[in-house]
Amino acid sequence: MLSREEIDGFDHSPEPPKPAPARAPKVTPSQPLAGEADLASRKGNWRYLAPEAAAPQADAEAPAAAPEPTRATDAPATVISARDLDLVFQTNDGPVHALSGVNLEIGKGEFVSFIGPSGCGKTTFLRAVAGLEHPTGGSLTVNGMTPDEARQARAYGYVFQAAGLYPWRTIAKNISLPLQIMGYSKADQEARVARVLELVELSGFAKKYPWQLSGGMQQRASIARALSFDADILLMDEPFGALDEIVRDHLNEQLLALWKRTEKTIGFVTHSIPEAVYLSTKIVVMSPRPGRITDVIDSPLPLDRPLDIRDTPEFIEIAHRVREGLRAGHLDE
Amino acid sequence: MLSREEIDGFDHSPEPPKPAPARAPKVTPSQPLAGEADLASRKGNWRYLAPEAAAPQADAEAPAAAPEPTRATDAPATVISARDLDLVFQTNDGPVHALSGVNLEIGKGEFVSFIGPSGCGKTTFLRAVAGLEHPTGGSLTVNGMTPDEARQARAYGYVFQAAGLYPWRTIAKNISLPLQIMGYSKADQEARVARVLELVELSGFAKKYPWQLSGGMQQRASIARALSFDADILLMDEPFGALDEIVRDHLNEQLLALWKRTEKTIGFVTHSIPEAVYLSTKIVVMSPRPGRITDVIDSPLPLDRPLDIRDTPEFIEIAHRVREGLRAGHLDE
Amino acid sequence: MRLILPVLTVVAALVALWYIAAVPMNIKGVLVEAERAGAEVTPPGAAERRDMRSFALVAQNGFAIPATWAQERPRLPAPHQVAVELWETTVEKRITSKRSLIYHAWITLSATLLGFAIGSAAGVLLAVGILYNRAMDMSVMPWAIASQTIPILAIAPMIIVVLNSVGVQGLLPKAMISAYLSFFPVVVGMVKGLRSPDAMQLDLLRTYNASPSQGFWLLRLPASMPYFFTSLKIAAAASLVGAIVGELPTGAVAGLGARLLAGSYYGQTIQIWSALFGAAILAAVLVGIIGLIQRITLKRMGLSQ
Amino acid sequence: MTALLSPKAGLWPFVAVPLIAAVLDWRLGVILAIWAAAWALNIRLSQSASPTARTLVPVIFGVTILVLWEVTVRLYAVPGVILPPPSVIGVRIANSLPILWEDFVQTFVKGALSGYAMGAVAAFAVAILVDRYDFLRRGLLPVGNFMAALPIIGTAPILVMWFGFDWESKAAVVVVMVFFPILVNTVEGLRSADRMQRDLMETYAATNWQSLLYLRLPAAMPFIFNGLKIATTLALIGAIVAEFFGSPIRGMGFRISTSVGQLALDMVWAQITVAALAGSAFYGAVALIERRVTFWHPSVRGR
Amino acid sequence: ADEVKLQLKWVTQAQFAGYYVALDKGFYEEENLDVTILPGGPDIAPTQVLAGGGADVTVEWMPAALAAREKGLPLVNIAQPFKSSGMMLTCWKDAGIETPADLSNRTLGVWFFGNEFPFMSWMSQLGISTEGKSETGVEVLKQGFNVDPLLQRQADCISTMTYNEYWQVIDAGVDPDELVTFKYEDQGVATLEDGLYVLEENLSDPAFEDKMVRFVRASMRGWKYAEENPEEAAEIVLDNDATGAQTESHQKRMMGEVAKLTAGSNGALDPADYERTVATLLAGGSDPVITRQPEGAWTHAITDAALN
Ligand SMILES: Nc1ncnc2c1ncn2[C@@H]1O[C@H](COP(=O)(O)OP(=O)(O)OP(=O)(O)O)[C@@H](O)[C@H]1O
Ligand SMILES: Nc1ncnc2c1ncn2[C@@H]1O[C@H](COP(=O)(O)OP(=O)(O)OP(=O)(O)O)[C@@H](O)[C@H]1O
Ligand SMILES: Cc1ncc(C[n+]2csc(CCO)c2C)c(N)n1
Ligand SMILES: [Mg+2]
Ligand SMILES: [Mg+2]
Repeated sequence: MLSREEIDGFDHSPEPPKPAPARAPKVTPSQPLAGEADLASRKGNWRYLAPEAAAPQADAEAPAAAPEPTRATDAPATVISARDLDLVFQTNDGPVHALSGVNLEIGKGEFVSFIGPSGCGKTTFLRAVAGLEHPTGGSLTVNGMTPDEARQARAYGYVFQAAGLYPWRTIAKNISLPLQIMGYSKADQEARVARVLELVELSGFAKKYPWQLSGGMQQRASIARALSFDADILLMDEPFGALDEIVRDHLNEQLLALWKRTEKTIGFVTHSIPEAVYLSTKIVVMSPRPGRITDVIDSPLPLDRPLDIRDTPEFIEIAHRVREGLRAGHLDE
Repeated sequence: MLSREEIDGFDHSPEPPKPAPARAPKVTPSQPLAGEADLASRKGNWRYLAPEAAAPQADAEAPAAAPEPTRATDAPATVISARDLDLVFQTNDGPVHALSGVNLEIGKGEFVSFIGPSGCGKTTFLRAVAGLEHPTGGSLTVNGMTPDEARQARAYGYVFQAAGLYPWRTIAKNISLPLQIMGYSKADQEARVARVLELVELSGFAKKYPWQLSGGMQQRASIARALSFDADILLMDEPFGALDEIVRDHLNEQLLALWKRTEKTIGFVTHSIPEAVYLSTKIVVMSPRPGRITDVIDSPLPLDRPLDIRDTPEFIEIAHRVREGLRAGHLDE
Repeated sequence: MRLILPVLTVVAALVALWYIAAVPMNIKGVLVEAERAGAEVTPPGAAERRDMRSFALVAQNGFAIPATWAQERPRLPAPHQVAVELWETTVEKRITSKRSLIYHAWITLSATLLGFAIGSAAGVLLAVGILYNRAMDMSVMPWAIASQTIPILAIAPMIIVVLNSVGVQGLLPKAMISAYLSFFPVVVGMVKGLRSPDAMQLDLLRTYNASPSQGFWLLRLPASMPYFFTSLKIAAAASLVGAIVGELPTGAVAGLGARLLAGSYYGQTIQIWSALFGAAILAAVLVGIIGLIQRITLKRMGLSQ
Repeated sequence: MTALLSPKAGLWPFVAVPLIAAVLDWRLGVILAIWAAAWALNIRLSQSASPTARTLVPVIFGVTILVLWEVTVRLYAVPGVILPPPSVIGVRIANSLPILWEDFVQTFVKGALSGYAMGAVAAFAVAILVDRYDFLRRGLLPVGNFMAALPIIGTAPILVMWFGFDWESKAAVVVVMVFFPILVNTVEGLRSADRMQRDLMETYAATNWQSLLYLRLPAAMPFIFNGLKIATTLALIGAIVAEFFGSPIRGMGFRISTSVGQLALDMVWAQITVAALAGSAFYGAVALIERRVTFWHPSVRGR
Repeated sequence: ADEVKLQLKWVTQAQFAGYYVALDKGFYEEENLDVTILPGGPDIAPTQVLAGGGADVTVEWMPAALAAREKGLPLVNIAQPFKSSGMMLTCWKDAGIETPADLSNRTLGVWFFGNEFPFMSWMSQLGISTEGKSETGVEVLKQGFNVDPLLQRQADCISTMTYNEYWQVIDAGVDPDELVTFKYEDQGVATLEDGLYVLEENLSDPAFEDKMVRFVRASMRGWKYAEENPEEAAEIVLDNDATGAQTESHQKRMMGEVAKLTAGSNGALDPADYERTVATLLAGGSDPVITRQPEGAWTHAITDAALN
């Protein structure tokens, strides 16, 4: 499918890439880990970290204590800020406490994953951020505005769990939908559609209808749709839930490359622990009834993450911590 | 949720457990691995195998060469046998070669997982075994009969990807559906329903309707339905696809315990590599266009498998091999 | 072929059944005629036979069977009689002739089309109103259902008279009755269709901060198209019935309805049946045309796979 | 269009339109003012989601229509032989209960209900056959579709000729009218069970009857009731219309046509009122049973 | 030219030949009238059309007109081209019916829609109940538009007109000897048919009155022409039939029969006939068609002006 080089090929798109002043410098790989190329070449013949080496990072709540700087920890400007957030749904069976006392700060350029059992409020939180649900308590600001104001300022690209393409529009038309609504010029629309289509490797499919594409391709088109306009915040609700592992790996790689290239802040809901760990600078573990945050893990992983990083002990260590957090949430029930 | 002891508590059900003459003796845990209780108690402080120790098993195609005997390799009686199986669907767009030259033997009491990219024919193969699709070439026998005859002899319990409960029946009524159809007495029906409900931990929900249960509970009910009558062969098509990781882990554990207790032969489709490795005695890797088997991996893992086994190098080694097989299949496209 | 064979089989079976049914249906009339013509009939005397079962009469008077398929005014005309009448009144008459079924069909069709246009437009507008106005949503539907329980044939003359008294005459009154019958399926279908986008599709537009009218034109309207065409098909058939009903109280001057009535008035069953089949064919053609437009539109929209 | 209908549009059109109309014709002004007042009230009410508002809003709508009717007839002095006001119709209903009841029994109970029951049973039986034999389905449904397009105005006199003047012929007309909608919906419903649900039956090697009883019939219920609901209004209309083509001297259709000839328009409207009430009640009753039977369907259980 | 809209009681047929002849022969045109003839049918109540302003003048039977007058719609008879009634009851002889007394315990087909009044009066004069079959009662059917109920023997007798339905029975192959007929004229219960009626309030308008004078004059010319040239009149009717359902032989015969009914009238209403009709209708026993003596239900003003 898509190689990293090809994604970088995005650079020769009409718009010159913006400088990234708030960006952390490229970090060196984590100490005890072999260089990525090295590791990749030694398939099936790996060394594992001694558990001791990973241990200190497991509790690394204070990012400064981490052995190497990661982007998320560079004290970036706050984009999303939730304080004592409460959200109660009134239903026939009585109130449902979907979110309770949620406190979270998300900085500019962070990649934050939300993980937790079904019904813990992940979707609800993302929707509240996007101004699609209205909190019943606490405060929530996005770029210093209310979520609704931010929505009117078109700050979000939202990717839903299912692709949600309109079946009566071609792929290109689907992608230009937000542009059309926001009143972009015809020429601008076309240029942008072409660019994001290339980005998600669907250039040949512009004229096809959604049902003529496989599930994975549809999902990529829906991501392209969210990218077509310049929203600073990308909210993705289990975008890869329906895909098989290999395709998923691919899209994970691509998403990471995209995030590194652009300066977007990403909120990402997933059920998969490896996916959360692989992608994020920050992992938010949630627990249901009432929905609340039980753990926030800042990832010590470097920004450059080949897929094989998932076999490293740091990775496994973080995954373990996430799993424990999840299990604790389940035991509560 | 359910501890292993509770599952063993199943033994005090009305039916005494049958003796298992064809069964392999309980094996001792793999050499370099710490005892399971030991490992479980040492959370977050594990030792890893040196890669060298795992290496010889990676290519262990000849089961006899494996360091310890596993159940699947004890040359059990063949239950399912496919020879040069072909299955072509005629569609509007021309023929689709869903299965091509498939050769596979599944012995009594084996737990066989099928893994492969979307559209590679996993479901089709399972359906063919169950007599729901009819091969267009080659031969397929189940217990020496044709799949259709085996179906008439009620040899199968089939669990579909979605729970597929009938919404107009309560959970108990859903589970008794096969019993009703097969003409079990009312009393027998009730006893069996109560037993399997207990097994999947849904005893309190007998009178509820499916839509009043969460997705995970529905899935458990559908497994209970497949277990309610004494089919020797259990075919499961991505039964846990829709569940979150923790619930999935739990059900995996339970399924394994159940399989060990009963003498069933299980065919299991999954998209998750860890799940396939964790559960199976044999992993079948498939590849699409046309659907075929690219690799059959006999698992060297012991029969006793705590969840933590997934962090062992043998496990990771097998997972790696499966992933490579999958990736190769994807590259073919 | 997959479709034609079963249809032909069923049609053949129905035609055979029809011929068989015509025998007992017409036997009494045939025997009366035969008796008047001097044939020997058992039992003699129409009054005698009046309360006898038809099958018994057929059994006792086997010779009369062919005549049951050739009566001038049968209770149930034989299929070939209807076919011949259809042929004669369509192909063999100039279409401007008052005896041409095509002439009458055209008159009915013009009222049908006008009524269909008015009814569908009203239906769509009501559906949009119900969609965007809660008060309309809550008040219109129950009364729309009640409106369809009113026997239209009963109020048709009054509608004609009332419209007449305010100076509306000609095609329009018939079209109004036709519209009355056709708006309902369109309202029901369009409300369903306009509400068919799921929460996710709607939320997507909210994240773009799309205006309500953008939501309508870009999402709801296209999403409603399959429902729209389905209800149009029902509405077309209803419009035709409405136009025929509307022809009765407008003087039954011309049109398929007048044809049915005149046939009925003079006991000309063959003429009734041919008008009936004419109407059914017209309905089939209308529905077929809409189906064609549906296929083309949905294909161009990419909605048919 | 959408902007005008939204509650945020403000109330100025509700004042302005009647005022402008009043300048042209004061009677029109009065009528529009009543309408505007009632509609504004309804818009207010509809903003609350309480169950009382849910029932109140359509009631106010209906009452408003009746008031407007009364006022229009009186203000414009419409002759009673053209359109009687609701008050006169109400008096007629109160004074003619025995006749209305007799006609109701003749037309609704004997004609419509019995025809409805027979038509539904026949449609089920054929649907089960059609569902069993695909050949029949492909052959019968298109032909049936064509037959269903035969207008009752034409078939009713024929059926009256065949089945006599009493309720039997009315029931026959009703059978013909309701048969096809129920058949089509039932056939569709019997095929609505999804593939997985059917495959489940296969894996149990269930017989055709078992799969019908345990799967296809329950799964078909929402569709069957859809057909049954459509058929309720058709049944009543069919029974009434059939009486126009010959009847004994009782029945709603008979009374309507006879009363029109006698210019007894109050009786005509009394009968129409009974028809609308009976039709709506019939529809409501079937809808109620539907809620009971298909309690499990998302459209009933909500979500 | 002045516009006049004439609403007929029934479909285009020789029963209304006079009007079609007047139209076709230009008699209306000569009176400077632009006449539109609106055919009727089973679903049209001419009185209601008149009330709704859909027509200026209508052809109606007097019982229906008087009943409408009692209902508050003041119709006035301005001319009476039909002298005698064509209504009768046609029965099967083999059913054993010979006299009106034999009717009880039989099934009779009757036209409703405002045409049932003469029958109801007759039955109440005979003392026969219409509530159902019994020794003193008959079973009444609302008969449809055609003679099928008789032919199919669903009824022992049906209502027929001398000029129309009776011949349809004969055309169906029935021998006149097989039938017994009871003419209302012979039974002394005849009521006036096919008069011209207008709304009373319009008559106070001299312009309208003048229009009607010319209309009646031209119409009567038409009727007399039709009586003298029945063949041609029937042709004219056929030309005007838009349904294309009428047959030549039937219309010619109908014209012949209708001529017998119009023969005795110059257009002016004979007050004696009127009195007889009112008496018949008032004699309806417990449920008379009209309950009191009508006032001003007819006028000679128009015919006086038209015919002199
Ligand atoms: N519109 C709503 N009305 C009422 N309750 C709701 C609504 N949306 C969500 N809920 C409830 O709020 C809780 C949180 O739901 P949410 O969808 O956020 O969970 P989630 O973490 O996204 O779960 P999943 O992993 O299954 O998607 C659940 O109990 C859910 O039933
Ligand atoms: N009934 C059918 N008619 C035509 N083609 C079919 C049918 N069922 C499956 N196929 C095709 O056969 C191929 C194999 O399908 P199958 O469902 O077995 O795949 P799978 O491995 O189960 O995929 P997934 O992981 O997506 O469930 C696919 O290309 C599919 O499109
Ligand atoms: C439904 C219906 N049936 C009978 C008549 C009676 N009628 C009035 S004039 C006329 C002409 C005679 O040939 C006839 C039959 C009617 N008006 N409507
Ligand atoms: Mg969610
Ligand atoms: Mg599958």
